[in-house]
Formats: sequence, structure tokens, C-alpha cells
Amino acid sequence: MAERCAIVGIGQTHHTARRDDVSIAGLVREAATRALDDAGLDWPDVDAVVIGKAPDMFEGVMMPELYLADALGAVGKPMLRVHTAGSVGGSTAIVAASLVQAGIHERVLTVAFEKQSESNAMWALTVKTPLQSAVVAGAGGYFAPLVRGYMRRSGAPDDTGIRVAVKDRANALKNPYAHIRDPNLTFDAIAGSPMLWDPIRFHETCPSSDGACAMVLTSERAIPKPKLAPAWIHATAMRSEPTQFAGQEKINPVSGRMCAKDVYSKAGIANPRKQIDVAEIYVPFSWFEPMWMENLGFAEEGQGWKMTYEGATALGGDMPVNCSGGVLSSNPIGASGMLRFAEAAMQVRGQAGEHQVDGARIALGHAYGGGSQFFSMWIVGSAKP
Amino acid sequence: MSQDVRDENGVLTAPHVLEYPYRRSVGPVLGRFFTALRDGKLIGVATQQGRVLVPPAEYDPETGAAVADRFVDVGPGGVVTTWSWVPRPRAKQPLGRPFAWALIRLDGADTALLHAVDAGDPSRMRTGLRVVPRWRAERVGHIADIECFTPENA
Amino acid sequence: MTEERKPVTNIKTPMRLEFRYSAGEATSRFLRGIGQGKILGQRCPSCRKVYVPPRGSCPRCAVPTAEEVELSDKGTITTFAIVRVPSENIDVPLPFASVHVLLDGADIPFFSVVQECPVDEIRIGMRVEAVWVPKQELASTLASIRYFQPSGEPDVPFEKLAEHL
Amino acid sequence: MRDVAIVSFAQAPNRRRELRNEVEILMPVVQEAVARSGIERPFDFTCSGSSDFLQGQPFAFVIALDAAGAWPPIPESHVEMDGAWALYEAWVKIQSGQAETALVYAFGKSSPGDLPEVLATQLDPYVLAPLWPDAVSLAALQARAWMEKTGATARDLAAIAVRSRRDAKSNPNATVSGDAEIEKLLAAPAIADPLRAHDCPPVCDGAAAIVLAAGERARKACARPAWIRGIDHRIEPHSLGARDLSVSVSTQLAGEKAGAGRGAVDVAELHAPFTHQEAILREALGLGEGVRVNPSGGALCANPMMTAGLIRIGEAASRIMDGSARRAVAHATSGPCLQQNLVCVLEGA
Repeated sequence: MAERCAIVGIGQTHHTARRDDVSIAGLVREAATRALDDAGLDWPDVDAVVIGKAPDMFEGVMMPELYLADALGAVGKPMLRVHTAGSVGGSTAIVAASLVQAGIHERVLTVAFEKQSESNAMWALTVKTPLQSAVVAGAGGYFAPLVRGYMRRSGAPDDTGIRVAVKDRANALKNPYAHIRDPNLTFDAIAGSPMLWDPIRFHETCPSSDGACAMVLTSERAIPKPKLAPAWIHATAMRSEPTQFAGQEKINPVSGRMCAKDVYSKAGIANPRKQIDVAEIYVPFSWFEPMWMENLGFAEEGQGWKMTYEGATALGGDMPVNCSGGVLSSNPIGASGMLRFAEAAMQVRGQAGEHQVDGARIALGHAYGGGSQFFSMWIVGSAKP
Repeated sequence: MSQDVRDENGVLTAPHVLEYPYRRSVGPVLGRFFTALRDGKLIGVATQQGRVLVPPAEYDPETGAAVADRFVDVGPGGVVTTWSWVPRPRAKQPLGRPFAWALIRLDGADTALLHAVDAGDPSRMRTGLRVVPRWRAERVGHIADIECFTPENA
Repeated sequence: MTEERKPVTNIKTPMRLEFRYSAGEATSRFLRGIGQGKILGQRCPSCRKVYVPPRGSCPRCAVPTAEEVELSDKGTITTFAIVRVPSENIDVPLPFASVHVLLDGADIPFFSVVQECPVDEIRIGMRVEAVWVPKQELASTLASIRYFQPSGEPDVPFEKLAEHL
Repeated sequence: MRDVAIVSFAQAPNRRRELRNEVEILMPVVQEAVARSGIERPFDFTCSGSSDFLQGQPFAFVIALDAAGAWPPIPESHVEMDGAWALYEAWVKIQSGQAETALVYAFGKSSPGDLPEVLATQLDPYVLAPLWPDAVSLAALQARAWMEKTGATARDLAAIAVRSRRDAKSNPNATVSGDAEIEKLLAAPAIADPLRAHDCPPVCDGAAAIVLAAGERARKACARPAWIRGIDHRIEPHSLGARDLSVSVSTQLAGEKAGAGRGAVDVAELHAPFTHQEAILREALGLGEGVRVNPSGGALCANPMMTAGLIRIGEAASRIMDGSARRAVAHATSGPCLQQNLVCVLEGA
């Protein structure tokens, strides 16, 4: 019964440590305007707005969608605000897609952003709880033990994470919007960067960025005069599990495996490594690439690191991952998931410029959040589903 | 170490403070407004239809379009369009003594600005009252560069 | 004068909000136990797993938990990170080991720090024990456990810990 | 559109100070709603509404998931809004054909902070929030604008409070209830002239849960499902000085889109935390004198933030499910002075 949903416009800001030239509204608006321009649409054409971002403490504005209604042309329209922690950019896009698939709206603008420079990422993510003793140092401090567990369990060579970072930073040089565009980030430079949360080095870590991403989604009948063929949504899926419970598989979460299985089955994908041409996945710390390769079913458990090692995940490999440079190269937290979804769509539209995978027809967008417990994914294709 | 831990019916409670010195980049439109405030002036921005928004908005709330790059001097006087009275001000609010919050349509503006009015007593407030800004001597480019408004005839 | 004319591009808007945090019933019972030098977990009536610190429920079974279980203050490191970068929330001297400790008798790891041990000796499977503040300073806060330190017992083999990762 | 109905509703007692944690408050509420629906877990979709800022802790909603029954993992989402919008997202998911059943919940703990001050952080961070206008004072600006336009008096407002408190006597979850005398209420000083204490909601904590089901699943779950015949929400400009505060155009628009006026309304549950807002909303929805408004006592008697809107939908649905109403309108609001509004039309058949 669901309507087909097409991605007809994609926009993003140049991601950077501090966008000092714009307000929060200006930042969000920039991505949204680019998405509308890409679609060949104007503000009055939009039926509804779905916006997502990570904790409101980043900007110190509670429910900022209220203040952003004017900037997003939402006045007189429905406006929804999604927050599913780090996966929010992905789940926001999925809510927007649902509005079209349900036949409720024809043209939906979806936006995600973070202006992290207004405060401090580590503070905003780990506000101290009274009567507890703070022992986890931000997201890096939370995820580093999981990386160590993965290293121990898989026996992956110690330099796997460095290789992921080398690849993603090289890819970022081909992406004009990426935050970290530094040709000097060689293997030695990354290997020699200081350990922050051992085993995670400085250059194996995502930056803290200001940035936004936006997409225009439409029904089949509402596709505007195409400047560029749309990307089609073949399937979406979300899964969540509790933060901490007995028997939880933190390194290879069941929620992520179920989510992948669900999205593949809906998209008719039996062999993801063969059938998916390119993947944009949420890798805030380099070691999460091999971990997610296993979680997503691209590799057997314990074997994900080999894909990095053998170059399979490189731009010219058989399973290119994060050709945009990924979260490792740009991380406006609330937007990071939507950027993965948008980059996947850009690939199947042939819109990715220098980081384009030749002939990409099917792409995976992936985001995760919380303590590896919230997952959102979509499969997009150049052909109608 | 948490001070002032209490046991309330078997449940422990403790003070919790959320504090951060946010620093906000304001962008070109609000930047003009704050720069004018620092210089002791009030300005609005024109929409593409010619309505004058004060405080300036970056985008026309009616249409979603960007505002025109045309700034207009407004005020300094204006008219109260509605108001409420604060008998016990909170510490962060503009005045330490009872005052009014008011929406003030400055002369030359089509929308109203929210600010405090130092009227002394609620009996001196009314819709339609003309008010003027009381500027701070030390201005930095902030909405609080106007300490408050006061009745024009005072 | 030129300084005066520079356009305003930023504003400062400090925020300070004061709250009275409430720990909730289960956490309060746990913290009062800590104040007596005891670590109290809660057992799920359905899956029988023991949670620490307890939050009053088993998220796996989505049922409330009531049965209290006193746990050992000794345990095994299931994984860890060595923190070498300052964090404004944490006042432990750098570098320090941020560890997941599986307390004896518990079914989920407990997050803490290890001191009194060179960080390069910390390993998965290492046995550790809690170091408490002096008895007269015990209070209903997790700060009553200062840190964990090696207990000197033999390591637990990795295979026995794998299900806790 | 598919036939989708509310088949059960549960809420926590709305206390002025709830000392339990969010999971301890939510879990019995979720369990009650699930048990009443007779639908076995897992639900095809789960969605919640809350705001981290209320209690000053990021990711409160992450912990709250412990109460939902998220193992094995579930398809789940969260809006940083009132739970009424979580219900909307769940309804959309069912409409898209991706779900037949959904669990919706919301929670809010406002008591740990100074709520009217915390809500100042909802405002434009450049020209409004730095002045720290409290939410009650802003509502008072709207009250005066409405009173001066309509000629309504403080007595008219007090009458709304008296009726609400009387109705709340039969609502065991209400924070405030009783037989109040207009003269006594009016004798109290204004707390934000023109508003007196009785014109304002109590600050309280709460939680609520609703189960949705489509078609046959709903009929099986409930003798008289409350069918959602229309649901829509709209937003207005943020700046108070750019709006006519004496009317609610977004409520009117959402009401039209949801079809509120397409039949006689027996009961309306309006999310009006302040007395004058009930009058503004009545007018926006075209509710005549014959419509029973807020038989639960409404938000004036219990206004747990992020939850009170979902409770309005649950209370309206309850009147359908118990057979006392055939057609009901529920409303939820968000933002300063009714900036954003949702309208849900429910019918018994």
C-alpha cells in the first residue's frame, strides 16, 4: 500500500569546526536551500518539514525547531522534531519518507544539523549526574573499551584502525564539503598521533563540526522536472535496544544485525556484499568500520578487518565504504546520520563528484546512536523499487 | 562531592546544575541589529513585501523567503501592544524590582519586540502606552544593551 | 575608535539552570548501601540476572526488579580504555584506566576506574577489588568507591568473559 | 487512509514532585496500557515523546527505553516534543503500511527545575532567551491581548478554572481538583497580571502510554476502539510580536485539516495550560456551548510537560472507549503561547 518515495534534492553545508558567519538558522537554512535548489523547488512547494538533531544542550536551545520554524518556511505547515541520539539524522529522514509513503504529503523537506561550536561536545554529551562518579570520558571514553574488546576478540592487526583513517581522510580530499581535508594525514601521521582514549588515537577520531544536511523527498507523482534523476527509497528500517542489560552484545549489537536483516529483506537483497555497490556508514572512530562490516553482514564475525586490510572498502574496492570521508572527516552530530543517508542517495544519482563510485546503482545509508543501541538504515537505488 | 544530599521519603536528592557559557555567532542580519544596539540605535529589516521586522528576522515568517538586504532605522520610541506584570522578578531577568514584560511596536516597525518596561507600578501600564529605551552606558552588542524601556512621559 | 566600529558577529548567552536531582527509588537503595560499604544489585524475577547499579527494572524482560543481592566488591575487568585526554567532568589524574568490571555475582559490568597500577599492566581478565574511602567518610554516593585496584588473584581466561562484551 | 484506532490508554498519577526515576514512573504505565490492549509484544512500532532539558540531563529518553520492552530489539523512534506528536509519528507509520500496532508513550519531569525559567530556553536564543522571560509571563501577554480584544474579564477566566477543578474531582490522576469559589479565586493577587494562580497550570511530573492498532487488530483489541478520523498539526511564527496572540490560526488550520467540524462534537480535550487558552482554542476549533470541554479537568489541573498533550488524546479516546461519547476532538500544544498545535478527531464508529 505504500507510495514510492523519491529523493529529488540534496544539500549540505561545508562542515567545519566553527561556522562563525551564520546563526543556527542560517546554518540550517543553507543546507535546506541547497536541497531545494537541487530539486528545483521553492519554499511554498514544501508540504511539511521534519527536523532532527542530537541533544539540545549542544546549542543550549530547548526544542530549537520552535525557533527554526520561520527559517525553514514551516509556518502554517506541519513540523516534526526527531531525536534518536546519534542515529537521529537517519531516523529523521525515515520519518520524512514515511510521510510520503503513507500518502499524507507529496513533498517533504527533511533537515538535520548541529552547531557544536556553540558549546563543547564532550560536555554536552556527558553532563555529570549527581551522586554518581564520572568515569566515562565522553563518547571516546565510552566506545574505546568496545574497540578494545573487538580487537581482542577478532585478533585484528593493531593498525587496522589507522588504515581506515588513512582511507577515509584520503576520500575526504575528494569531497569539497568535508571538514578534515588534510593531505598530510598519512599512515605515519595517524599512527604517530597521540592516544586519546587508548586504543583510539587522535586521528582515528571524528572531529567536532558545525554543519547541516537536508533532503527533499517526494511521491512519484510529485517529482519535479528533473534536473537530475531521483534516488528511490527501496527500504528503510530502524531498531533499538536498551542501553545496558545482561547478555548484551555490545561489540556486535543484535539491534544492528536485525536492522540490517530487515532493510535487506525489504529491499530484496540476499547478498549485501555483492548487491550493494557502495555504503555510507556511521564510523565515528575508525575501528567501527570493521565492527560494522560484521554487524551489517558484509563479513563474517571476526573477519571485518580483512575488508579494510584487503582494500575492499576503498573507493576502488569491491565494497566501497564512506567515499565521502565519512563521520571521521565531518561530524556535526545531529546531521551525521542524515549525511550518510544523503551521500548514499548522491551515489546512486551519480551526484558524488570526485568521490563517485562508477555505476553505483544500489547504496546503503547507515546511522547508529546511544551506546550502540539505536540503528537506522536505508537502501536507495537508481531504479524504481 | 555533592553537597546538600537529602533523603526525601527514602529517595536521595541532590543539587544538579546545568551551566555553560554559550557563545553564539549571529549571522549578517542579527549582526547588523546587535551592532546597531551597541551603537545606541534601533533598526529593523524589510521583508521583500516591505514589512519592517523588529527585532529583525533572517527570514520572513509569513513566506519563508529571505528578508531583503534593507535595514531601516526605527524607534527609539514605540507603543505597548500587550503587557504582563512581574511582581517578583527572577534573578536572571532584566530588572531587580517589579516590572512589566511588554510587546513593543517601535515607531516604523510592523512587528513588536519583547522587552522589559520599568513602570514602577502596574497602574502605570496600559496597552497603547508609549515607551522609550533606557540604554546601558556600557554596550556590547546584546539585547540587554537596552536595560529596559520606560514610559515616554516619565 | 576603529575597535568601536567593528561589526558584532558573536554574542555571549551564558546559561545556568539549577535542578534538584532525584535518584529514584532503586538507585537510592543502592546508594544507601554504598554508604554502608555494601554493593547491592537487584535480581530480575524473570531472567534471574543481577543488575548493578540497579535501576529498578530489567530492561531485557521489561519488568520491575525488587530482590536485592549483596555483591562482592571484587570483580574482573572485561574491557577498558586508557584515558589520556582531559575531560572537564573527571578529576582523576591522567592517564587513568576506565574499566568495565564484572563484579562477582553480577551479570552486567560496572563502570569504574583503576588506580594503583601502571596503566600498561591493565588487561582484560585482570582481577580487581574496590578501594573505599575510610569508613567514617562513607556516604551515599558512588564517590565512596574511590577506584579499583589489582587484587593479585590470577586472571580470568578471556573465553569466560566473552559473553560480557 | 487506513482505519487506525486507540485501543488503550494509561497514565501515571500527576504528582507535583515525583521522586521515582523515569523508568520507575513509566514501566507500570506502559504495562497497564499494554495489558488493557490485550495485544502481545512486540509492537510493530514504538514511539515516545520527551525533552531532555526539563530535568537538565541529556539522553533521558535513552534510559526511558528500559520501560518500553525493547528486547528483542524493536523498531522505535522518539520525538523531542509532546507525546501527541509521537502518536502522530506512529499513526504515520501505520498509515504507510509498515505497522499494524504501535506503542506510544511520553514522560516529563518538570519538578527538578524552575519550569517557567527552563522554558525560557525554548525561545529565540538571540533576542528572547537572553532576557529570560518566564513562560507564565509570556502566557500573560497573550491573556491580555485576548481579553482586551474580546472584552472578557478575570471573572470569565476564573469560571474556566472553577469548572476545570470541579471536573477534575472525578479524575484520580489530577494534581489539582475541588470546589473552588470564584470570589475567593479572584481575591488572590495576580502572579503575572492579568493571570492569577488559578489561571495557570500546576507544575507536575507524569507519564502516559497509548496503544494504537489498525483495522481488525483494533476491533479485536477493544470493544469500542477510538478511531482516528483525522489528525493534523501546524506551526506558527516563533516571534510573539509577529503573531496575533488573541487567536490560534495553527489550531484552526489543523482542526480544518483533521476535519474537526465535519460532525457534532460530544467532548473536546484541549491542551490549554492557561485559562484564556481554552477560550482561544474553543474559538479556533469552532466548538459551541454544547461541547463538553475538558471533562478530565484538563491541563489546568494536571500539566506534565511533554505528556499533557498525549493525555488529552488518551482522555478523549477514553470517552469513546467507555461509550460516553461518539465523537471527540483532542488537542495538544507546544511552544510559547500556543505556537504549535495538533488536533486529533476520534470517533466510536
